[in-house]
Amino acid sequence: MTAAFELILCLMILGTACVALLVRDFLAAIAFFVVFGNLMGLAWLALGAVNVALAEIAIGAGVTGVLLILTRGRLLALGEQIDGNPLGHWLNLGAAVVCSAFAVVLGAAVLSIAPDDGLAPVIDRLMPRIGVENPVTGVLLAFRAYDTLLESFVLLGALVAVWSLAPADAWPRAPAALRMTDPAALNVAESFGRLVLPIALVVAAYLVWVGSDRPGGAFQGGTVLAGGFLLAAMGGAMGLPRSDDPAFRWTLVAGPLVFLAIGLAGMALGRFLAYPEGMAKALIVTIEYFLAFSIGVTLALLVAGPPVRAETVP
Amino acid sequence: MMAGAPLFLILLPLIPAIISFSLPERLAVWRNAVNLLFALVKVGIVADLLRQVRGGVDLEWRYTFLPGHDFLLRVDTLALLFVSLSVFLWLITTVYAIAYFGRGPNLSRFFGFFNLCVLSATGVALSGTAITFFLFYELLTLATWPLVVHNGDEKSLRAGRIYLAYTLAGSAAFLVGILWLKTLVGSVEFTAPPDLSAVPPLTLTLIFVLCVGGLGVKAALVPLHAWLPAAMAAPAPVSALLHAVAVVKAGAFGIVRMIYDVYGIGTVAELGLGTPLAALASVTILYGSLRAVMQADIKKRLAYSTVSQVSYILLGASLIGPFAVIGGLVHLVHQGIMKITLFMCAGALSNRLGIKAVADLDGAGRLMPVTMGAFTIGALGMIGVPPVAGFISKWYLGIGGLQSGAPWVVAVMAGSSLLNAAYFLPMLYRAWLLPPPERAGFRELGTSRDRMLILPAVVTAAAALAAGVFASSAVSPLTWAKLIAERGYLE
Amino acid sequence: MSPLDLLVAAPLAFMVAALVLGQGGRWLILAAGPVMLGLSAWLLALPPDAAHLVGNWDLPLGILLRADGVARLLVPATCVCFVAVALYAWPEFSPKAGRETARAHTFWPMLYLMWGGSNAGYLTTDLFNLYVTIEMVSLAAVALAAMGSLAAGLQYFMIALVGSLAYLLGVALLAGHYDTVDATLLAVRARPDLPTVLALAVMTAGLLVKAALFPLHGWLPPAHAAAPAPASALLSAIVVKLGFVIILRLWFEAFAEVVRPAAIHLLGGMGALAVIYGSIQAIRQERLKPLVAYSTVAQLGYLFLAFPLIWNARIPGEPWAAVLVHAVAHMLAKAAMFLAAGLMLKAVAGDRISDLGGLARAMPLSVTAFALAAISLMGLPPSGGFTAKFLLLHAAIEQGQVIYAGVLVIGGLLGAAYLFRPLSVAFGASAAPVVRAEGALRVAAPLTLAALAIALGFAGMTLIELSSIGAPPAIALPLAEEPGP
Amino acid sequence: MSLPAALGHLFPLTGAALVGLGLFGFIILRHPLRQLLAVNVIAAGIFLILGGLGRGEDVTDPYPQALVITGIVVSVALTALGAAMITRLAEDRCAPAPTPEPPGDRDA
Repeated sequence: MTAAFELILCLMILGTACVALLVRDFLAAIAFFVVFGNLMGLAWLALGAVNVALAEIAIGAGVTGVLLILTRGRLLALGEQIDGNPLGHWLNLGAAVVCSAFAVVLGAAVLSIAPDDGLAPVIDRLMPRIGVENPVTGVLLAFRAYDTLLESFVLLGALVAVWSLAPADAWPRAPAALRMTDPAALNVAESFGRLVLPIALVVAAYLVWVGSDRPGGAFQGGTVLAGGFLLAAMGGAMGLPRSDDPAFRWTLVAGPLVFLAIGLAGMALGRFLAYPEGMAKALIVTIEYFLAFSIGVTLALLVAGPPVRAETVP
Repeated sequence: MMAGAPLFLILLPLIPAIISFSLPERLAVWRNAVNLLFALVKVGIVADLLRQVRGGVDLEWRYTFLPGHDFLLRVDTLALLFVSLSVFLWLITTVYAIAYFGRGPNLSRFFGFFNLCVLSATGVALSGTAITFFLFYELLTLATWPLVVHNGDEKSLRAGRIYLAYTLAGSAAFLVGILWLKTLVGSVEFTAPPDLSAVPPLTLTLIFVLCVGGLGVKAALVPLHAWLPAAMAAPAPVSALLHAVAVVKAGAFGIVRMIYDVYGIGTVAELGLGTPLAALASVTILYGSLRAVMQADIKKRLAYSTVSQVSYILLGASLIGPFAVIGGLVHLVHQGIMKITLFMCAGALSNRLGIKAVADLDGAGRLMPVTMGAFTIGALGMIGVPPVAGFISKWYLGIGGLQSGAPWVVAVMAGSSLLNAAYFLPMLYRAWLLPPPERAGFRELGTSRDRMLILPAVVTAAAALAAGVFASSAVSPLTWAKLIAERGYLE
Repeated sequence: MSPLDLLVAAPLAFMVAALVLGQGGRWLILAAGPVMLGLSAWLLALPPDAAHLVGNWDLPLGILLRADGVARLLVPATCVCFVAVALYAWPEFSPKAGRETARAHTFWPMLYLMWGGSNAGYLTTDLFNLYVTIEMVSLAAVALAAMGSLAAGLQYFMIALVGSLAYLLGVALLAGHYDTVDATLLAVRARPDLPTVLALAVMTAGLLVKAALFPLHGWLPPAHAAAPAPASALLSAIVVKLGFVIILRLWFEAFAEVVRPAAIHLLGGMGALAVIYGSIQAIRQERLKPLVAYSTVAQLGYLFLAFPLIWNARIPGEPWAAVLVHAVAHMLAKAAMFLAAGLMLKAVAGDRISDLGGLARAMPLSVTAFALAAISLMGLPPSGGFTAKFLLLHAAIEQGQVIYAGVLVIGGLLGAAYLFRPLSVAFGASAAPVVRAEGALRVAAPLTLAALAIALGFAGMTLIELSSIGAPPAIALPLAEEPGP
Repeated sequence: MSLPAALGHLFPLTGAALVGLGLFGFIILRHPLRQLLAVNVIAAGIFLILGGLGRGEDVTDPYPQALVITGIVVSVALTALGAAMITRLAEDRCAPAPTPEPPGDRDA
């Protein structure tokens, strides 16, 4: 990859971000935001961070994009205006000056830090002890597994928080159906959804499996799974679960729970979240599978939103 | 007795307080019994302590509550003067309050806080360091506030607000003063006065102003006195308490401690702080009396009288001479006994006859001769008529003024006595010499509750008389004040 | 085995259990209470240097957990608050008429998430790990705030989001600069250069928003006033403290060598303004819960006002202890006050202060809890609040910091002005009929919390000793009179 | 892969610009959903700084990469919560619930 390519990529990232923020029509804004996310993915590829690229494209662009589109649809149906406000107000000018100044200072700070591979040598030395090859997975699930454990609870907590918004009389119904209303579109989506879900399952499983040695992992796999679920739900191939369905609740908590249990088991053998010699890889893969599945379901449900009163809400 | 005795003495009222708070109103008999019992027990303990301390026993209890800040309780002669006044008058007031309220609302709460006041007042008396004193001084504010607002009407609530505004601001100033002093000279203990020689005089003066100003709020020094007349909205037993013992005395007591046990007579004289304070006290004495003359309401009149009388103590303390000190200290007790008599009588008058204003007093002596008899003794004492206790105080103060080279004090005494006469004598005249309005079938001592209501005033009036007549006996307040002066201040 | 992990793992396990159990989730507090109190006691009993690496992975890569004085004071206090609030919340967040409701179900997992998150935050030294814990706490806090007013909740959410990102930006700069985000390592490595100073500035700004320091407090009163009483209690008592603790760690441990006096006085000045502004706003409120909420704005000011006092102190240990004691006392007292206010408002017809007439007679225990909490908040003796303000005032006078000393004194008086107002009305007589709404268990919660806030006033020496455990070197050793490089 | 020295900072600098841009958007935009989008831009900028500064001569430091992945997941979780709140608020605003939710703690 050449320097010129990187330069153009960065300019495009900035350009799409600009448009996504400032364009009047919100649908266009979302479209540019998705493009922006994909360009960010390219940037991560250029940085040699394939793991992040996968996560950025799947989550940053994909899931967030779907979420924004869905929310826009719901808001429009409720008669809410989401268009941007006109530029040119003198306050905006002031904001522009302040933000540019901040960006300049930040840029100066960034410039004074020399990019280097930092802890990469340290991590390289440690990798043999856990038996996996992908250093990012190593960091996520071994060296800083504690972060990841807490983060899986953040995700779970976010879903609970979304549920807490349910109207008093809507609990414990399912979230608003994602089925498309246009019959023709529904037809396409239905067959597409039926096709996509199994593929998504396979891809997710594969991503998690390779994740231990090559780029991939629980988050990327989980996101693919979530995408599959969402498409299937849009096509009407599957309904959304009621929030008091016990099996569904177990699905949600399985990942964090297994992670926590393995962490506590490590404590019995010595230290919280310590993996016994030789079992590290097996445990990491186990955690990743459960985590990927729970993340997939959680992300899909997060996008779907809180339970609603009646089935007819857009 | 063990070293924990001071702590025990202070914490003792917690028991009746907790019992009072938790007993429902319908168990009033039990509550009253518990309160009386503990008040009696306390009198007994203090009597024993008096005997021991007279024999030269020193009791102290120390606990480091923060680094460099000791919580110190000490029983010394000055402390015991205040403590014995408190416990004696508390017993009296308890009896009176039981009779006064009968079966009114919120009495469990009242007696609960009442006991917390005893706790704080005893703590104020026994404090051995400035910071310990502050702790109890502040607690006293908190414990008296619910008593001030006891009636719950708009007037009481307003009085409560004014009371808090004044006293909390005052204690904040005091706290700043003692902390400032502490950072300069280390721990401020009353028994071991700090070495102030290294501190610049201006700083010392400022700290003195902060502390005395802060304490002066509770002692109702002009111009910090306005809360006291406002607090008249409280029921009579509370007024009796605020005015005779707990609050105003805590302030005066604190100032005495500042002058004699923190700064020391020498430093106060060196800094030239005695004379301004004496002048301020004199202004307060005259101003309070003048305002009292103008009041039509009995309790208001008594309140301004308190403003005036408390400053006698400060005058005595700030003059710095043996007779003046003795006069000031003994007035701490005398004023308490006399003023509580007056308030209890005023309460009885309003409770039994609905008399609130001076103009309504006509013929009250014929209707309630016993009450008015006690009132008369108290009033004569305040004016300084021998042989009532007030005369002794004024006598010593006057001579003290001459001794300390401040002959104007005699003029202040005389002026104040004239004014005292000007506001008390018309009341006595109306009560005894004018005919009463028709009040058919009224009997002063009709029920046992009536007798309970009037008995306390009779006892304190008798005590005021006795303190004057037997001033030279071994157990009189005067003898004790002389002992304090000998042991502490006149070496 | 170590309580350092279990204090985080246990609430998360309870969160999962509460989520799965649904209707029965509220029963879990009966198990969680004893377990967490036991773990807190264990934490207190640990040897002074107790610390360990999660999973045995060494710094700079791994994550260090540590039982320092801050954790030893705040974790148990947090635990007591959570237990009391949970017991109080029990009837409110129960199934209605046999049916599970969204609130009754989600409240309990959110409570445990917040519990685990705040414990994790107090125990870790890793700045990125702190970011995750901040998000755990914020997430739960937003959900709880939204239970009262969705609009206030959304406003809070947006502010909290930007605050988190500002913090994350700082972490990103530090990670790139020093290849570690561990506070103990940064304490050794940090240099006063542009990226470090900028990182500290944006992190502090982000955390100040979360800690609601004036003038970044705007989101707090509406959110805290509108939420249900148990939620308000948690928001005011727990949530804002985490931001403060992290700032404390950054300024006195990780970047003690970077911080300059001007900056520390800026923070102290903002704290002083917060005390005055919050108090005046509280005085102006006509309704009870906004009054209590503005009181939080004022009380948080003291925490930051203390910064210059710690910085300049001859014996920094004392103001350091003071600020921690204040945090703990405010935690207990403010939770007690919100819970008591909840009971009082439930009993009367309205939400205005003037509606409270005669409550001292109708609900003596609730009013007592409110009054005891008020004593600590005003800083009157004997109480934890007094101990804290006393030590701070002492430090301010010792250092000749007249302005800070003045604010401490005036703040206390203003506190009395706004807190005695509802009390005064409650002690007044009222013709309005009063519903008796004191359940023994429910009123026990605020009463216990308030009593503990008072009891702290008797444990000054113990608290100071606790707070000095593992204190940053800048605190443990007296600094020079003139701070500087 | 060897880069001209000035270009070594390219991605982190882009990140810094994105942070400024996102912040500007957050300030000027009125609708919370658009603000949410701006927040996502800021987050992306921060991640780019974090990751870009870990770019070494031949490998990119996996440590910031892992932090970024954690950050991305936290960010999407929060975005979803924000979107849900915005939707619910709009619902309440345009069609008040048939049984209005009792305020605060008086629903027992």
